[in-house]
Amino acid sequence: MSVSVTITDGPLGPFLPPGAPAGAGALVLFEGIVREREADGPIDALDYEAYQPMAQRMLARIGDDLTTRLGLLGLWVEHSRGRVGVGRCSFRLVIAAPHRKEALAAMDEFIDRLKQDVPIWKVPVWRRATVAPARPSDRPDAG
Amino acid sequence: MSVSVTITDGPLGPFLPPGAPAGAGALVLFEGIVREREADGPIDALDYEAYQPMAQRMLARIGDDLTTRLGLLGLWVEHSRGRVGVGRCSFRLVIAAPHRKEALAAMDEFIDRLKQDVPIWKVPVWRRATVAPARPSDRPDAG
Amino acid sequence: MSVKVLLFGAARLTVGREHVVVDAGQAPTCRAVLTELGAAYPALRPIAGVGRLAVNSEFASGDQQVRSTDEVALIGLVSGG
Amino acid sequence: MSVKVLLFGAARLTVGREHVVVDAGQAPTCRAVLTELGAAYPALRPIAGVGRLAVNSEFASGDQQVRSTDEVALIGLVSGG
Repeated sequence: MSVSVTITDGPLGPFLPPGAPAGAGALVLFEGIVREREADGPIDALDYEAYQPMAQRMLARIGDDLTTRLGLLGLWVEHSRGRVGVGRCSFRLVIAAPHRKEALAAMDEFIDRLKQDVPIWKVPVWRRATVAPARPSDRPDAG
Repeated sequence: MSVSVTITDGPLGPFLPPGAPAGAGALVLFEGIVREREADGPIDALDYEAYQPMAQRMLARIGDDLTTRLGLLGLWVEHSRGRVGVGRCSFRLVIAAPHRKEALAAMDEFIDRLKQDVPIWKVPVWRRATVAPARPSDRPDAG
Repeated sequence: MSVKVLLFGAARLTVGREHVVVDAGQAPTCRAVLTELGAAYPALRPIAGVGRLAVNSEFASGDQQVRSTDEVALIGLVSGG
Repeated sequence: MSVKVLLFGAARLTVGREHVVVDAGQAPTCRAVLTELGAAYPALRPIAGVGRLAVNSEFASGDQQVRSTDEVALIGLVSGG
């Protein structure tokens, strides 16, 4: 049983599969990817602010709690801090467990608790306004 | 939107992350790993039999159905055929979707339907009996 | 009509063969094939009792008629994953 | 007593500062600090209204007293993931 928590500056690197611990029958992975829209409009990136060391400690506490309660065999979590562009990964959770059922339950509960209790905030970087196309009447050849 | 189905001889190779499709906010992965016990005792491996091409077709049909119904952006599934040793991966499902909710719902339903309707069977390869230790009375120096 | 039925998994292990041939009468339905399978191979009764045949790689209802050119497989309970 | 309150996310953006200092009276509780935050910075009221302060990196109840050596942060609603 192991719980690993990493806060990384910028987007997360590629997933490096942990070796499946002895007794594992299920390995699940979740990656959160920055989408090109937030509620209020298109964005270029998200800036993540983390209140440290509380964020790290809360992530570890949730991981420890789920590991003990559900009998997980390994839990690895990574979260970005700072700017993460559209299409890049900002959050990754990997869980190994004896069976699918507890692995998926743990994943669902972990993400719910992350979004409820872990002091990390995203701040949208709104998409830079593209230069408005010139109106026809502005064109030299439009008169 | 893409659905990819692969039946592989022997254990699956390492996970090669697909590029997240445009618009994806969540990428989830499930790996099934052969455990060292089946209900009736310890095993060395599982032999998977697949009725082809029905197995491949059913996997693709489930993937297509979920993709359409839940608006998935990509679904990749791999399943082993033949012998897979303890600790090795026999099944992998990767789903990309706009949000976590539909990605996890699709993963859960896909695996339920796999276990219900896809003509693939596992046959345990029971652990070879280890040589029983000699009884003390058999030892030359025990008399 | 003789019907060749493909076996897999526990069914194949139980019978020790990759297929069996049963005579399920004239123009048999899938239901008749399953019944005859259980009669000819009592060890297959629990699996045949699940009631799932595939005909030409599609699940077939009990009423579906089996033709002599069809590929028939006993599916029973599967256990992939 | 002056209490320095760290700000993050929308709270930081709204006020344009990484922390603010409020005077919440003698031996203030967390509840008093939140009330004073909303009074001094009306733009923070929706966030302070969520009622979550962290004291020394742990969530604190409304009744918890804030000491002059404590590190206090306004958590409000988080949005990681």
